[in-house]
Amino acid sequence: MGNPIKIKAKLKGDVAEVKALMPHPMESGARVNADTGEKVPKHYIQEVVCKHNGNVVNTAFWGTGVSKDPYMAFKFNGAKAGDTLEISWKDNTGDSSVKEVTFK
Amino acid sequence: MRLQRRALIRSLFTAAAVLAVPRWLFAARPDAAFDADNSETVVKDLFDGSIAESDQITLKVPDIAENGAVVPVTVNTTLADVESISVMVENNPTPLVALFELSPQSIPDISIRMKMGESSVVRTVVKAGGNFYSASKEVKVTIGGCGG
Amino acid sequence: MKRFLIACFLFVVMTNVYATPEQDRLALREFFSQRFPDLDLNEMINGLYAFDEGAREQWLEMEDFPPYEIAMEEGEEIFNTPFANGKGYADCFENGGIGIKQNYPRFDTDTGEVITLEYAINQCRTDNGEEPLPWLTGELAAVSAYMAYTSRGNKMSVVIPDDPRALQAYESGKEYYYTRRGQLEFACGNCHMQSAGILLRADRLSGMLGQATHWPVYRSKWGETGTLHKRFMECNVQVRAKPYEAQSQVYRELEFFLSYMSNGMEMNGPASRR
Amino acid sequence: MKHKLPVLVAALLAGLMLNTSVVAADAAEYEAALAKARETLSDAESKVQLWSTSEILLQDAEEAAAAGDFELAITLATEARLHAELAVATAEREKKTWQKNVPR
Repeated sequence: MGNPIKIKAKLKGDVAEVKALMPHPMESGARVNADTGEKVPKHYIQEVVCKHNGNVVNTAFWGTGVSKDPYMAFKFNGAKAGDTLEISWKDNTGDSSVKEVTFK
Repeated sequence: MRLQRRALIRSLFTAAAVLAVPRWLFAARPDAAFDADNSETVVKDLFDGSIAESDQITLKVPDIAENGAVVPVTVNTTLADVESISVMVENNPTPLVALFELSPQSIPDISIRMKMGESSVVRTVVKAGGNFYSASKEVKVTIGGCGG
Repeated sequence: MKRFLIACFLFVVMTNVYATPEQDRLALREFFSQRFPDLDLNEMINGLYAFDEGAREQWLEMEDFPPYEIAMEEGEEIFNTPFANGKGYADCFENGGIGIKQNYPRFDTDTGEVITLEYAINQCRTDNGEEPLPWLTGELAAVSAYMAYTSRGNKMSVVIPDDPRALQAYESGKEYYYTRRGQLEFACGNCHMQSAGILLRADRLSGMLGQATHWPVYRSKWGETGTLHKRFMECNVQVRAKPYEAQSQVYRELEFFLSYMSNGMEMNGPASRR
Repeated sequence: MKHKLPVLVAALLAGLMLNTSVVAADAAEYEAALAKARETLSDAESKVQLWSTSEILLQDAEEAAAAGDFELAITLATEARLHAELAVATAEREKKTWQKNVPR
C-alpha cells in the first residue's frame, strides 16, 4: 500500500474543486544514486482514477515527467454536500493507494 | 465447434466491453505513447487526425521555470464536449507527461506539476467533439546559481 | 584635551563597533528600506518572492497544495505520539509546544548555550530516553514543521538575555554572517544584502530580513522538507567553504543572530522554495 | 661489441637503483608536504575559514599516494596547503574588516 493521498475538496455551488497531493518518489529511471553510482530504477505513478459517488469523473495517465510528490487539481459539475470523492493511483511496480473524502 | 464457441465468447466479451465503457474512455494507458522518445511519435500514436491550433485553450505555464523539477502547468478550455487533455514537453526524454480523460461531468480545467529537463515547447492537445485542438508555449529552464 | 580625545575615541568605538543588537536590527531595516523604497519590508519573509513576480506566481501555485504539508502532518502525528516513558514533546516546552517557535533560538543562561528549536526537540527526546533524530531532514524536520505551523502569524521575538555570554554568542553569529569565506570569498551578507533581489546567474537572491522566519522549508531542489542548518551547509558549500555540522555552536550562534534580525516579523513556516 | 652486454646490464642496474631511490625520496617528500598541508588546514579551520577545496585536494593527494603516484600526490597536497594559506589570509584580513559590512 502506497503513501496516503492528501485531498482538499471544496464546493462552489454545485462545482467541485479538488486538489490532491500524492507523496511518491516518481523516479524516472534516469536519476543516478550519488552514493552507489547506479541508476535508480523507474518508480512512478501510471494511472490516477477519480470517482464521484462511485462514478469515474476522470482518469489521468501519467509518464515519468510528472514531478515528485505529484500534485493534481481538477473540477467537475453536479456535486453536493455529503457526496463522496475517491482518488486512487497505481504505479509501475503494482503499488497502489486509495483515499475517499466526503464533501462538506 | 469448440473454436466457434470461443470466437463467439470473445465477440460477446468485446461487445460487452464496448457497451460498458463510455465513449470518452480509452481502453487502457497508451504505454507506447508514454515510452516514445519524440513528440511526433506521441502525436501519431494518440491523435489520429489533424490537430488545429485553438485560441479557446488556455495553457498556463511560466515563461521562466523557477525549478525544472517542479513546473506548474494548468490547462483549461472553453471548447465543448472535451474528452481528453494531454500535456507534452517536446524536449523531455519522453515527451508525453500526462493524459487526462474527462467524463462529460468534468470541467476541462486541470493542473499538475511536471519535470522539464531543459528549455522546451510545452504543448497541450485537447480532444473535443472527436477533433483535436492544441496550444503551446515556450518555457525557459535555467541552470541555477544558488538554487540550481 | 587629552580626556576629550579619549571620550571622543570611546564614543566612536561604542557607536561604531559596539552597536547593541537592537541598533543592529534597526540599522538593517533602514538599509533595506533604502535599497527597496517601494517594498513593504514585511514581504521579505517570503524571500526572493518579494522581488520576482514570475517566481512569485509559481510559488503561489505551489502554495495551492504545498508539499511541506506532507512533513507537517507527519510531524503532528509524531508530536502527539508519547515516548516510551509515557511523556511527550508537549511536556518539554512552554505552552505544550504550541505557537512558540517565535521564541527560538533562545539563550540558556544555565548552560550558556544557544538553543534552537531543533536542538530543543532532540534535547527533549534524549531527556526522555529516546534516540536523537538526524538534524537535516525527516522526522526532526517534520516535528519542527508542525511546531512552526502552530506558530504562524506570531511575531519573531528572540530575546538576548542580560548575560555577557549571550551577547558574545550574538556577536559571533554576526561576525560569521559578515565575514567573507570560502574560495569564492563571499560573506552571507554579500549575497543577501548588497545583492538581495538581483540575479546570481539565473537565481534571484533573497534578502537577509525574514531569512529566519519561514523554516523548515520544502525546497524543490531537495525534493523534501529540511531545516535551516541544512541550508546553512548548502550556502557554505556554494561559496566553497567547508560547512559546519548541523547544530554546531557556529551555526546555532549564526541562527541566533539571524533570527534576532528578523524580530518583529511574522512567522510563516513551514514554506516552499524552489 | 663484445663488451656491450655487461655495460648494458650495469647501466640497467644503475637505472633501477636510481629509480627506487627516486621513489623513496618522493614518498618522504610527500609525507612532508602532507604534514605541512594538514597543519595549515587545521590553522584555517581554527580561524573558522577552511575552504572545502582544501579537503577535497588532500583526499585526492592521499588517493594518488596510495596508487604510488607521489609526484601527483605532492602537487595535490601542495595545492591543498596553498588553498588553506589563502583561507588563513582571508581570515586575518576579515578579522580587521568585517565590521565595515555591518549597516549602521
